[in-house]
Amino acid sequence: MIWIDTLAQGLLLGGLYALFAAGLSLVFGIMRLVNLAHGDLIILGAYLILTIAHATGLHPFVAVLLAAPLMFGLGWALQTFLLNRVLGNDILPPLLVTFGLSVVIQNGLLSAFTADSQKLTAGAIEAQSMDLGIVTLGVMPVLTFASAVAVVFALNQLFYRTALGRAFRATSDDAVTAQLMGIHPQRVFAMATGIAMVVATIAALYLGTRANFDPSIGPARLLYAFEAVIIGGLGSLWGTLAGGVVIGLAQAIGASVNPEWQILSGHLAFVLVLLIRPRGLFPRAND
Amino acid sequence: QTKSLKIGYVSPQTGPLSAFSAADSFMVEKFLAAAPGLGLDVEVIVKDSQSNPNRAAEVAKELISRDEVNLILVASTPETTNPVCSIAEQEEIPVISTVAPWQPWFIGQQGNPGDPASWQEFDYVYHFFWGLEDNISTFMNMWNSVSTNKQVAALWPNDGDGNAWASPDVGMPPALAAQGYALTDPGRYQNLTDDFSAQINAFKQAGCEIMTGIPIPPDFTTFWTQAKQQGFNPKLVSVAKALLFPESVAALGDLGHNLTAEVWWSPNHPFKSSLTGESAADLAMAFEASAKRQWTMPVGFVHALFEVAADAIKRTDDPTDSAALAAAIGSTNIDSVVGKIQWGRDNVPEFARKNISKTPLVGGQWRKQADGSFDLVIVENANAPNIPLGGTLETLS
Amino acid sequence: MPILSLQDVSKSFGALKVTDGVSFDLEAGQALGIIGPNGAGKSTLFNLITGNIAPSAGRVFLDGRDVTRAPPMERVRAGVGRSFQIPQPFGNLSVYENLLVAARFGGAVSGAEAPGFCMDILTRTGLAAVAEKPSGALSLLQRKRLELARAMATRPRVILLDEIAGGLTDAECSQLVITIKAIHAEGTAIIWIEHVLHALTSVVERLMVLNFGRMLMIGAPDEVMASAEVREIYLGIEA
Amino acid sequence: MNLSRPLGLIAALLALTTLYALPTFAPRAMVQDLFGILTLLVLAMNWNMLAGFAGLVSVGQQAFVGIGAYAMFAAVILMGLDPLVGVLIGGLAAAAFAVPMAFFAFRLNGAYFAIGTWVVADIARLAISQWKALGGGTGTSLPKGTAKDMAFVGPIKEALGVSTAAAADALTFWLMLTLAVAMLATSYVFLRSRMGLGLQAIRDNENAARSVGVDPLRIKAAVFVLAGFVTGLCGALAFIQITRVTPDAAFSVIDWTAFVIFITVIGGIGTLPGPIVGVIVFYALQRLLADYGTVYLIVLGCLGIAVMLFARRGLWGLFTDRSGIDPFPLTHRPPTSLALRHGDLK
Amino acid sequence: MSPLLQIAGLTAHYGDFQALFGVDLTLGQGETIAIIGANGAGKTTLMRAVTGVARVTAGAVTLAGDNITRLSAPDILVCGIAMVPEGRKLFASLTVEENLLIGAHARQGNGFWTLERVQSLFPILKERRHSPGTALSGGQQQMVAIGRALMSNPQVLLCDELSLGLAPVVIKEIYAAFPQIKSSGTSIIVVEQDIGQALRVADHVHCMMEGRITLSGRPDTLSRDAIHDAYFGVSHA
Ligand SMILES: Nc1ncnc2c1ncn2[C@@H]1O[C@H](COP(=O)(O)OP(=O)(O)OP(=O)(O)O)[C@@H](O)[C@H]1O
Ligand SMILES: Nc1ncnc2c1ncn2[C@@H]1O[C@H](COP(=O)(O)OP(=O)(O)OP(=O)(O)O)[C@@H](O)[C@H]1O
Ligand SMILES: [Mg+2]
Ligand SMILES: [Mg+2]
Repeated sequence: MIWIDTLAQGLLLGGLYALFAAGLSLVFGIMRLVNLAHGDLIILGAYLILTIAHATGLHPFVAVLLAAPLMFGLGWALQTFLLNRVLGNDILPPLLVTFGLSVVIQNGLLSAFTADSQKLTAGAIEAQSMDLGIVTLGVMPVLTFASAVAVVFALNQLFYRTALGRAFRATSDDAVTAQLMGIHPQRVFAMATGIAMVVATIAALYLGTRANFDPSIGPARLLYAFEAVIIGGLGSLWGTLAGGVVIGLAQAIGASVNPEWQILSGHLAFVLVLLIRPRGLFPRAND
Repeated sequence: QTKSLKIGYVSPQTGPLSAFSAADSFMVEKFLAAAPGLGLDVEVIVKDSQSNPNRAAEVAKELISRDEVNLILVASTPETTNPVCSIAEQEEIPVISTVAPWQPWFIGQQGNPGDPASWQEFDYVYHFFWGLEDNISTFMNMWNSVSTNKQVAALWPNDGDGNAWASPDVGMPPALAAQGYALTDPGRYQNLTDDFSAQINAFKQAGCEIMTGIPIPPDFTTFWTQAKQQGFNPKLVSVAKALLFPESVAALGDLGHNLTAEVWWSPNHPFKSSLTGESAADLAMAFEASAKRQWTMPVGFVHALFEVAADAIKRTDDPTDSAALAAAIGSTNIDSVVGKIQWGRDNVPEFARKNISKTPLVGGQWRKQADGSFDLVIVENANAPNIPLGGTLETLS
Repeated sequence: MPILSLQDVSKSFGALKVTDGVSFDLEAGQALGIIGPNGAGKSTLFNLITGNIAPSAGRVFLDGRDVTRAPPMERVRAGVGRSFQIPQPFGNLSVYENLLVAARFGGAVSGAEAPGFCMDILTRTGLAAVAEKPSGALSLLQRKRLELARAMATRPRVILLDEIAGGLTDAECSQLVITIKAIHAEGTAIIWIEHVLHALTSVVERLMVLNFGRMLMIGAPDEVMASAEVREIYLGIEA
Repeated sequence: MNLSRPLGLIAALLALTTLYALPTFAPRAMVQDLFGILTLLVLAMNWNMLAGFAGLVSVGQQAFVGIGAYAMFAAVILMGLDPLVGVLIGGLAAAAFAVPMAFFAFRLNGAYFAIGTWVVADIARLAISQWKALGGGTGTSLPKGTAKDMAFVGPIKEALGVSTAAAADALTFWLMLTLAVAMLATSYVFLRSRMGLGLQAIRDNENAARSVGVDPLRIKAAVFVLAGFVTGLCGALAFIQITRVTPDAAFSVIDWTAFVIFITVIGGIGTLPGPIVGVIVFYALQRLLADYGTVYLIVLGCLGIAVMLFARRGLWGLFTDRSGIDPFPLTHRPPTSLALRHGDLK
Repeated sequence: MSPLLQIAGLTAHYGDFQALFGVDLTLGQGETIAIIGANGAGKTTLMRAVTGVARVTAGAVTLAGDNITRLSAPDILVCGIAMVPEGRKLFASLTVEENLLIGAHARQGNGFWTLERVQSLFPILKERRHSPGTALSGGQQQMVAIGRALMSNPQVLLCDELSLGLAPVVIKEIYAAFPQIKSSGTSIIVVEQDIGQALRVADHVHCMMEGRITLSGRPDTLSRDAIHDAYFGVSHA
């Protein structure tokens, strides 16, 4: 029954990757922005939660509620003052600016917090597990996966049930025509990045409780997150979740053959999916 | 008459390895303060490897050709020491190196690590630290003192340290086999892996009661929380590298209690500095006062680097003569704050004897204090009985 | 054997059928005019012939060879040159360089001959004076001329011209007609989409009317123009 | 105007001669510094060809550096060949790897292409990490004395009267300088060739380019494989100097791609001299600020951002726009413009 | 009384390329005017310049006395100018109903046009309200585009080539809605290549060529030949 366990763990891992990727997917889907600083922004979120938790003595799960609005503001400001100026047909300027941002955030955090490993401590829940008979699953990984599903569900509701979501989709379809509807694309983008940062804060919570983090660790999972977004298909949030799960499963299966194959398997799954479907699993019809 | 020369010092002051370098500036100042008394007119040029091996090689080249240093000191992890030593050996500049187990240092610098026949000695680079065999025997001494089923779980990454530990020739597998331990080694994983379920499954299948490995701190945290979640509860966990620094252990919270680790230096080590006469405890206290943080193991070794340097320079007539200085380093025999340092002793295999001097290693256990901080208690000293025990080994369950 | 032959070619964009079962043959050296209201699918038909878009059904033959799946560059080298209705110059390149690209790649003109060859075309199309100007800075009329010139530079055996006369003055239009007649006289087959009927009819031997992607009529210009149906559809004015 | 070109040519030749003569009179530190600069320059020129001229924004250049380096190490350690032969093998190995990489990545566009190349490079890193004969994840060093035994080192040592290490420095420096000059000259010639013209047409309008007979895929693939080859050569040569290789160091996206992108963009993407300007700025900054650790990187990050915000075509673009001087014109002038003027006179 | 919309000396560029050369135009309250002209004459550019989508390089646009030349496109919509863009430009990932609702995105306060009124103007839009906007036929899409523009309750409605690619019956059906739109108080500018249609709906016709207005007049006063000349830029041979 080991393989069931392998699949279950891979699935849960996919949840973590999807959580990393959800914010990226949102921003990528709406404005074709490849945010190379996403990983570092997640780490920034983790430090923010840590600082709040230390200062107030709050549990990280509570501290995240205070961190989220701050991160929203940061995302909004970033988009308004920086990223909006470089959006366009050319993918290079945003790529460069976000990479520059990544370097700045990493080194800024390094000067502020040193390179010491940090971790968010959530208490006893970290080691708790649920015995489901065939498999034993950690409470935190299950919570992570559930949060990923919840985030994707919530974002989907936002996308398909609200006026803001309508504006998101319209702007993403055709920003010029959206202006003719009285939509300010730049404001819409700022909202989107703000929301993406809230999602990043949630990702930070789970990353920070799962393993140690330090200022340099952000980019490590960025590639997996991008893979999840691309496998899922541009603009499809459920696709991103599926993409995360594909990577997670591939890694888990690869690892069960030999840990040497773990990360390689994730990459190979990505290449395989794109060879068969160059636009991902669930591409939008009109791209 | 005073001898004047330039010394380069390379260490990872920024980046992920920077925790190793917390004592750097403190020790450099100490050395510079002591130098005039020893008749030395030295300049120390400090270079940051940024935790990046390419950058380490670059700064080594800079030290040699721009700053024209006469001696290079280098510390902390094979990622820093090896590029610097490789270049210095090519350039024929003497190096004193430390804080990397000797196998990844020596074998890792060989062209073909897999072919012992091809290994060559070095003429200019000298390293002092302990080796895998010390770490292994320290760990096994701890394990032997507890009754277990002798099933050992191993978590070894695909990096310099992990490959050395896993080596069927010089690593842990033959030592385990010799003492009747059975090993479960699922294979080399990449650093910064997010999921260890495959390994945990294998360990559970084999019913391992002992867990060992040499992961980096974030990976151990991921592994150990997952192990707890998935019901893998070994009696003893002896992990190298990941548990060096109190911060990494503190990050584990309750899960950090009673984990065991190798201890290369502590304030309780009964050694004194040959440079300043301070005891290990004095040095640790001085560091804690100046840096406002808990002592760490590299503190003693960074200090010892300068002890060896000062001693070798003193014994060289013309320290700007590379070959003479290298020879003086090779004939070092001092009692330093990390123990005896002397190259060419028979506690190192023939092929590496010239370039390696071993320092003592003992075993320690992290104990969570009432205030949430962690203390490292020495619980095993069979290889170095002169280092006093601070308590007895406790099992996890 | 016809130089170009379409067999029952159709194209849909989603639910919209833009080209609907078009078939015709073009003999070497022949000139065919295409008219039809906006959105009738005229430009789309060109894209299907040149391979810029793939048909949903049907086949395209060049010299009897099935090129339905061949990419545009292969068809250019096989002798199909085209202009774009909305001019698509290589904006950062000069007018001369625009032609050079076409001559060297599409026309397989050698490096030594290319300069003279291109200048000759520029002179014939009245662009010699702006040869060194970046093509992005041209006026609309000049851009349209560049479209024609660039298509000529690929040394086509069939040249497809998409509304290159729109907005010309009388004199300019006559000049254009002379140029096109000259191309025709050299034995190049022509398909010309144009709203300026008198210009068109002075060149072509046959006229095709497209409406809603369907071929409404094909025949001698006089016959076609005489049809009341065509007049209504084409000008939208009940005659 | 008529004088400035030959004068420029003379100045360039003079500079080049000085550069080649450098190891005979300059201190080693300078030779090594210049080696580092030239390494980055070659990498930047290659990336500029891809991203600036062919529109291929690759984030996977470290794959070629790493494969070039590892192939060189394999040639030296496993086959006992001369490192210089190893460098050539490194280039060829990288070019060979570029073919399947292109096959995969060319199916992707824009951002997908960028991420796709990055993933492929990471696959190469992970695969090389499994190559036990070259140390796996531990990496390996060039055997002692490799530099000494390298072809030409002996004669150079004799001729210049310097140490073995300095002679090896001089040799690798000359090779890297030659690679850089060759790359610059080839880029110039290539961009002015038929293929280069096609490339610029593709960059302006791919659809129209196809319609005049340009095959974008073929030209781009040619550029990609060629850039892979030169990047591989450069990586192999660079690692002769570094002497030690690990998968993480050889396939470092930061060292071999990210900084290179910064350099190109700061200097001026899509311009021939851009990488040269960029590498000078980068190097100056590094010298000035390297000892400040984090500050240096923060400044570099901010500079990259600022260039993107305020000078899209980099410092060189800014210069040509302001001054109107462009010593490396890529334009083809019509032949008869002179003749026409003659005609006018008549 | 000053006109509702006044365009004076409007010039627009795409990069180096000048597309409009000092266009003057007025639209009175409740009036409908038509702009005709050949492909590439600059009709769409004029519409885009008025709505703030294209960059205006000189000249002024005033709406009810307010200068709106430099306002952003969304702000111009809020001022009361809505556009039915050339080619419909429906949002592909929005349903028919969402496409209509997004038209009211920036709407402040109430007005005549509501979702119900638009749906009763074009009943098919209610029937197909859950389909993706782009799954409709061309004519139906055009109805969505018109409805979407009306949802902002504009003072001025700009319609760019409503008849493009549509069958005559469908065109008739669409123009049949015009009286009701006019009666809601909206003034209209239609851009048409279908001259007959333009002449039928407009109070005033302007002919454009090469970025300039070359002919203006009431439909009944313009001769077919004059239009033809202006339209094609050549006289009958
Ligand atoms: N890529 C495309 N996707 C969707 N629809 C398209 C596409 N290209 C063209 N169409 C549609 O196909 C129809 C025919 O277009 P086409 O450009 O062929 O017409 P045309 O006869 O050339 O018109 P015009 O006289 O305006 O140039 C139009 O309704 C147009 O909107
Ligand atoms: N985005 C653009 N960039 C450059 N030139 C453009 C752009 N859009 C339009 N043009 C040019 O501006 C001129 C006017 O175009 P416009 O679309 O306004 O014409 P139009 O009268 O609406 O034509 P049509 O009947 O084809 O819709 C044309 O020459 C066109 O090629
Ligand atoms: Mg057309
Ligand atoms: Mg138009």
